[in-house]
Amino acid sequence: QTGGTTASSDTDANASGSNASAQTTFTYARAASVTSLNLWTEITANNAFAIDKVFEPLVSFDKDGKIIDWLAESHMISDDGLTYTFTLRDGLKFSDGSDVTAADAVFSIKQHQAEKDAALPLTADIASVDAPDDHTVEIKLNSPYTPLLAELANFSNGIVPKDFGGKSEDDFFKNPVGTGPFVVSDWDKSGDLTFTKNKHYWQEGKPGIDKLVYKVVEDGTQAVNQLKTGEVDGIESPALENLDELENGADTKVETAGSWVTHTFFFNTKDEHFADVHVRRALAYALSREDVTKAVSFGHATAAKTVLPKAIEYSTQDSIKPVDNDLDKAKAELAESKFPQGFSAKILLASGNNAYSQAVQLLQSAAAKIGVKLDIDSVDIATFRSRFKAFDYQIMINSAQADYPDADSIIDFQADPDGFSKSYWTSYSNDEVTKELKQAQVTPDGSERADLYKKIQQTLADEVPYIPLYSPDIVKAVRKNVSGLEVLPNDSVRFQDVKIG
Amino acid sequence: MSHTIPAVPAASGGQTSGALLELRHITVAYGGFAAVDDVSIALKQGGALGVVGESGAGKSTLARVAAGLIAPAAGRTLLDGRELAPIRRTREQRRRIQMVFQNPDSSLNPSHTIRRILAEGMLLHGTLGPHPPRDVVDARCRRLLAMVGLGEERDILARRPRAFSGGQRQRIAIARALAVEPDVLVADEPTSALDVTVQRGILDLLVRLRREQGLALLLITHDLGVVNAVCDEVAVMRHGQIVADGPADLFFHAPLAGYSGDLLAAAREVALQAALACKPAFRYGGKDLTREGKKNVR
Amino acid sequence: MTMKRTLAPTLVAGLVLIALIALAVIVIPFLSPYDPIAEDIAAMLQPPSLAHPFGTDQLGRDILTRVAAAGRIDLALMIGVEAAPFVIGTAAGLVAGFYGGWPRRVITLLSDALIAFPFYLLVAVVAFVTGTGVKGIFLTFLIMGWIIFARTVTGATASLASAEWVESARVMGFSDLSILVRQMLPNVLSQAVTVLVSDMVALLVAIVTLGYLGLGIAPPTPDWGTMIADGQSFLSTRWWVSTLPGSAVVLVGIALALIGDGLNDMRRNA
Amino acid sequence: MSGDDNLIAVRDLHVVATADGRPLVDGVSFDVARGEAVGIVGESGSGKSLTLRAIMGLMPEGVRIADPAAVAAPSARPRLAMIFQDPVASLDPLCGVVAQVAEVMRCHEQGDSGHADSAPIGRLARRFSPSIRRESRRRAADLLISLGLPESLREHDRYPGQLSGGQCQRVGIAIALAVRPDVLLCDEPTTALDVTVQRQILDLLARLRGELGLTMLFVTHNLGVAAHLCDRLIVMHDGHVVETGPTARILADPQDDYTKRLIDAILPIPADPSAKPTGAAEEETGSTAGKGKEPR
Amino acid sequence: MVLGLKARPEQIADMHRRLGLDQPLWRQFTSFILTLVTTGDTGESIAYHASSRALVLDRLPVSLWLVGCSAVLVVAISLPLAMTAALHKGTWIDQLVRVVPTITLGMPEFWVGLVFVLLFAVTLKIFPVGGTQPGIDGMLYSMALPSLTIALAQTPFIVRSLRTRILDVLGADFVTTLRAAGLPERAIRRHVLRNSLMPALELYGMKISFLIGGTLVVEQVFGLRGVGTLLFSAITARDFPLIQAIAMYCALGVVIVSTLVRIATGLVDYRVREGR
Ligand SMILES: Nc1ncnc2c1ncn2[C@@H]1O[C@H](COP(=O)(O)OP(=O)(O)OP(=O)(O)O)[C@@H](O)[C@H]1O
Ligand SMILES: Nc1ncnc2c1ncn2[C@@H]1O[C@H](COP(=O)(O)OP(=O)(O)OP(=O)(O)O)[C@@H](O)[C@H]1O
Ligand SMILES: [Mg+2]
Ligand SMILES: [Mg+2]
Repeated sequence: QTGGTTASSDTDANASGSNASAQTTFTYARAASVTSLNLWTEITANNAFAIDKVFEPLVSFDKDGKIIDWLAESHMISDDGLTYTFTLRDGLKFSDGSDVTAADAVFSIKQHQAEKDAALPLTADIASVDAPDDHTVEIKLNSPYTPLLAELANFSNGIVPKDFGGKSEDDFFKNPVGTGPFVVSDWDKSGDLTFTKNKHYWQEGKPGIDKLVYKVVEDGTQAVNQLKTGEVDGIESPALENLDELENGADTKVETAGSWVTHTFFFNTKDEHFADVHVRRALAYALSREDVTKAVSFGHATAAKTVLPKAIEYSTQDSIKPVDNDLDKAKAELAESKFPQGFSAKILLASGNNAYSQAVQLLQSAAAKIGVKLDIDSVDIATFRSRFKAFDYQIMINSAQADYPDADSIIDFQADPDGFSKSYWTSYSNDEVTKELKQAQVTPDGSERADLYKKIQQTLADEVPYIPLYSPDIVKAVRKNVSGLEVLPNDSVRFQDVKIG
Repeated sequence: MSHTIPAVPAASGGQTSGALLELRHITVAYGGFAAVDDVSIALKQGGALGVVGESGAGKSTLARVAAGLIAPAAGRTLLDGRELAPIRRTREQRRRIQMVFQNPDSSLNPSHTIRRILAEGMLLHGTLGPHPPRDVVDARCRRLLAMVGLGEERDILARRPRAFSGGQRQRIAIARALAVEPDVLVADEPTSALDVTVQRGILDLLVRLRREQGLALLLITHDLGVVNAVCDEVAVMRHGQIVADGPADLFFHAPLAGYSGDLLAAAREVALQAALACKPAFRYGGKDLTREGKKNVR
Repeated sequence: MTMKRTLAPTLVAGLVLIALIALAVIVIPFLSPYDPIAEDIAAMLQPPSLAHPFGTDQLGRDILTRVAAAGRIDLALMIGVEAAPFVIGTAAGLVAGFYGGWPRRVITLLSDALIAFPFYLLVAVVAFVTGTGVKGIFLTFLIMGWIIFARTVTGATASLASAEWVESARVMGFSDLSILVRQMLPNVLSQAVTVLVSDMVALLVAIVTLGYLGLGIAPPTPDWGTMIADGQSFLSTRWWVSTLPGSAVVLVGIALALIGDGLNDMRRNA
Repeated sequence: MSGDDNLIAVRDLHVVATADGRPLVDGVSFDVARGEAVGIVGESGSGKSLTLRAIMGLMPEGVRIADPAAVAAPSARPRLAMIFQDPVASLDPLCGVVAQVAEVMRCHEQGDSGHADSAPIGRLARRFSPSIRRESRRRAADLLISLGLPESLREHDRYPGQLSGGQCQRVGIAIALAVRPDVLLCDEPTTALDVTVQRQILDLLARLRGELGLTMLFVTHNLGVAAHLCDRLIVMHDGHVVETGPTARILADPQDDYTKRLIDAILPIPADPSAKPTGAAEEETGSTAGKGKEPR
Repeated sequence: MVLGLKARPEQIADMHRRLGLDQPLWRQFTSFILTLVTTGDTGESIAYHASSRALVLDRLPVSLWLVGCSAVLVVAISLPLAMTAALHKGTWIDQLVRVVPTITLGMPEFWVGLVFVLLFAVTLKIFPVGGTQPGIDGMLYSMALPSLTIALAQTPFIVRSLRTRILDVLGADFVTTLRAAGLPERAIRRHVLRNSLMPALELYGMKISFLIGGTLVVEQVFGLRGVGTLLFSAITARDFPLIQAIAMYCALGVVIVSTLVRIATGLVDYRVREGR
């Protein structure tokens, strides 16, 4: 019943236990190759989710987005919110066998701060990073910054050996040494990446597989077919439309987790049409988010009512009253706007994304119902990026994703007009919101912070600088005989508990 | 250097006066090799010059020069004593010199109807006046076809060349050339693909036009029987040069040496026996053999 | 009248088929109770049934109506996009084949140089510059499409250029232009049209493939390519979404190929 | 002539057009005896070529023989070979002429050596053995040179496009001879050639006939050629044989109306005044006639 | 992916300056050509931070295998089909050979590829779904479906033109001569084929560009790591230096292949050899 591929035959051998030297390999189909393992300068998913197999941070997060201690055995935050103290676990070793000390962690954080090409820089106002002893790392801030812990959970704050173990930075990242469960063994920058298990991994007896192969399979359908025949053991990003087939397949199943992603229509509020809040509200009322969700998600997404996905703390998804699906109100809003007779505009769309193309068509026909003519401007993904970053668009569809499990991750990025993303390139600006979000950054977790985020979310929902559409489940498809795969809400997975057979 | 046929004062090709069409010292070279090498010929009004010679001698090339299709490397072409441009001729000059090509399969545009093939030249040159009505054109086409012995069928004008046999096509090509009332007809082996009975009809027509309309004829052939039937002068070509020329009577009756002799002998050998076997008169030769031959052509 | 050349049976079959397709494409959107672009999420991805003979797509739109509506666009595009290359290529081929010499060398060189770049690469690069959609397709076909006509017509013209009927036309006093257009063209046209017909299929397939590569016609304009591409991920579970629009392309392909065959037969037998 | 000695016997041959059943050859019968040379003459389209092809068993598309038994050989099937009208078109343009002749030679030697070669291995060995190839090429070149082609063919082969029409026709004859035929069928083999070459080919055929004792069936529309070569003539018109008999008799004393018209249409070439006034003498001087007169 | 959005504008500008991407397109192109001519280098890929030449050369084997296998398959399918159709002209066999390729004519390669994968790989499990396997036999095994997909897209054109040509040649006088000379059918077919091949080869030379273009789509569908998929990702990443490099190598490939085709026609026809 198996396809006779490497992975399955290995598995068979392992299962029967007849051959002690049998290797278990997990082959993971991914859409793009790993081009760099530099944890500080890299940011795209194809690189990030390889980096986090090699390097690990002090704290991390679990399946539900909750912060957990990782290399740190425990952490402590001072009451004034200015001092963070981490205690390292005992017996931590790098994959080359050397011990992990607090000096390594200090070096890593300082190096990250010094990196001028940092992709996910630490935004907290850090006063000092010290190692009082071999097991303790101490970070002091000049002003409180609540999201710091969540930021530290990011893969970009993984721990590298002090002074790169004597190598140059370039050489080090070509052949990196970290505390992660896997070690890079064979790496084709435009193709597959093979990891072997880290024999010195701190979690006893893990990982359960000997080899992990990141196999580049660009075409989604191809990946699905390879999974069906067992040529790969898992798919990183199966298309939502294939999920029911994979869920019900004889040899396949899917693993899910709540997500930090919201697919969203963004309005360029610099555009004369979308500067008008009534226009934006009119379109939001015209559209049914339920319909969009239903059309593209095949039951694997929830319609988004607010900008914060449900898996992030302080999301008001369940209580908020969104501007949604009411044609009469839509017409009324448009009548109140500067363009009561309607107008025409363009939606910028990156080609090659089926779900987006469906969603855009739904917005198009919704708009048509209130006399707004929308044309679709479909461009390749690279053009898409450069266009919206230059504010050269009117409406676009894109996804908003939290990088770390804190509401600030999204709100700061999407609503701060002075941030470098200028409210996610919408140029949306509301002084009230700006003030509140700054304040939320320094307010410790608790109901006060919750209130701030509630207010922000309601304002954003009413003024509609963007229409959050749906938050898809984070889904990984695997062979039926795979167990122990931990799916993370940032779209990554943990392989250390994986077993085949 | 041309050997003139003996016993006749040299009719030197260069200076024939009063000629209708004259080619002087024509040389045509294909990449260094002279297909026609310093050849001069002249045609009087109503005259008929037969050019004979082996394959590749340059006969067709000479004809193409006369018709203004290829520019010679050297030499001049004169019509009525006035010089003609080698290729860029005026429409009227074109009209006066027409040509019939050797190959009946390829000499008519396969996608045009016979009406169009015959009429387009007349319309171009205004032979029938400006904007002639269709029935006038049709009537003229039918007359032309009748001239070459075709045209009983009602739909003949609407047919395309494929619907005609080789002999019929050859005759249509001749009709097309004659349609614009040329002064000179250059005919390149017009009967070589035909069987004898059809050939007879065409030669008949040419002789009549010569006589009645003063058409000058440059007839290229390798069939000496045809030359005998139609031409009053003969030029023998070999290796791009004229090796012998003169009146046809003398060509056939004077004993010839060299290549011309070989040619005549070979032709006689394959053709004469049939005649010998059936026409005793030929064998013993009345004095008027050529006349006799032409009488057959009617 | 014998002048009427009888039509080859394959040609008749092809013409009938294309006429039926054209009829369907024109009539169905009028008769259909569905709007090709109005979504009905409640009815998404229904298999073929009486109400929806071709089923519905991801947005609940009736696929039959959409196939017909897309046919209008695609067939019009096919003809529109192919027209200019056909005219340009045929003209270039006529000149190259008739005169030979440097015109032929220039045209051969140009087409050799262009053909060295794979078609889809060129499309991609053009899409890069002009953006995706009809404009890019049109431009690419303008750049590449004429070559096949130029080559075919060059060959055909060259083989006829020395035919004696061409010389006859010269002797008759016709100008070169007149010989090219009135004498030569009718004889090479059928070959060019034969190529045109099969090239149209190729074009249609190319448009479809561009849809797959995401470089095709922008929605909501229904287009076979985008429909097939959108449905390809359902191929094993909801076959109708991609297969039925695909069969429209195949049908047009068959019709055009039959026409091409018929023209060929007629050319050889006439 | 006894019936057994007839190499070819055509009995009431009917050839019809497949499309409309129109009769093209309509009841033709004749015999050709061993060693005889028979000419078929007649108007264009009278069915001469079709008759020949029917004997050869090579019907073109669009026609068929109504009764295949009509052309069955009376005794053991003789070996047939054919020479065609268009010398250049009847050779493979992409294959060297020596190679073409050699291929035909090899093919017929295989057939000849009978049982020994019927094993597939033997056949294969024969086909690919270089020595056999070399040997057959040498003999093909010999044959071609003996027919008057240039000596240089021994060293390097030439393609048909590189030879003149007359030379190509000789290659065609060589191919026919390589079959080692009992009967040589010729379909207007000289009409495409100019007179001097035509005469050479006819001389060659006459010589071969004398040397090899070939039986010949010769289609032509040129009565002169027929008279030159053939003992007997068959005159065809509109699918029928209208007259048959010894050449001299038919030419001198045609019975049928069509034959008369045919002979009447011949364009005469005035006789050489210096020639001896006898046909026989003319024939004897033959091809050297021209040279004899050279001194003048 | 949203990760990537946070890249600072200064960084991007910096990288663009480093790679010369702030220059106008034509300037980039001329400097590309200049470096190419002077150093033989095709520049560095933006997306992969690696030498574009190394990237292309790395992917080349798979594409060459694919093009090679498809080219062989095209011939292996077209020749017998065309011959059979021509020899049985007008019969149902002929009709079949003429109609079936007509059907595939209208099928886009990606669709045929998908169906093949579903049929032969997923359902019947005869061939691998995609990717390549090591060794020559592994390669052949992995190339079976992709090259068949490409071949099927190309054969209709070749079969049709070849059949027409074979019919013409079968009617040629020389075939009658060879028949009259008693040559066996097999030998005659050899002569016919050789004479029919020329136009087919020329068409083939013209189609080779499409064939190489076709690998782009097919590599994508079968997950083959060839130049086609590289190009695809280069396009989506706007990796202009890499696109230029690929275009150049493709053009080189087409030139080489058409030169080979020309040499092949020369082998078949001495007239081509002698420059006509
Ligand atoms: N276009 C051409 N290019 C090169 N050589 C040519 C061309 N046309 C003719 N020739 C050569 O010029 C010579 C004369 O050719 P031409 O056609 O005039 O001969 P011809 O006397 O008409 O022969 P035939 O009786 O066979 O028609 C021949 O050797 C021929 O090969
Ligand atoms: N393949 C064919 N299909 C249909 N009719 C044919 C075919 N071949 C020959 N014919 C017809 O058969 C008749 C006899 O043809 P055939 O070729 O035997 O004539 P022929 O006596 O050899 O004439 P020619 O002297 O012109 O060669 C002609 O009317 C011709 O049209
Ligand atoms: Mg000539
Ligand atoms: Mg015949």
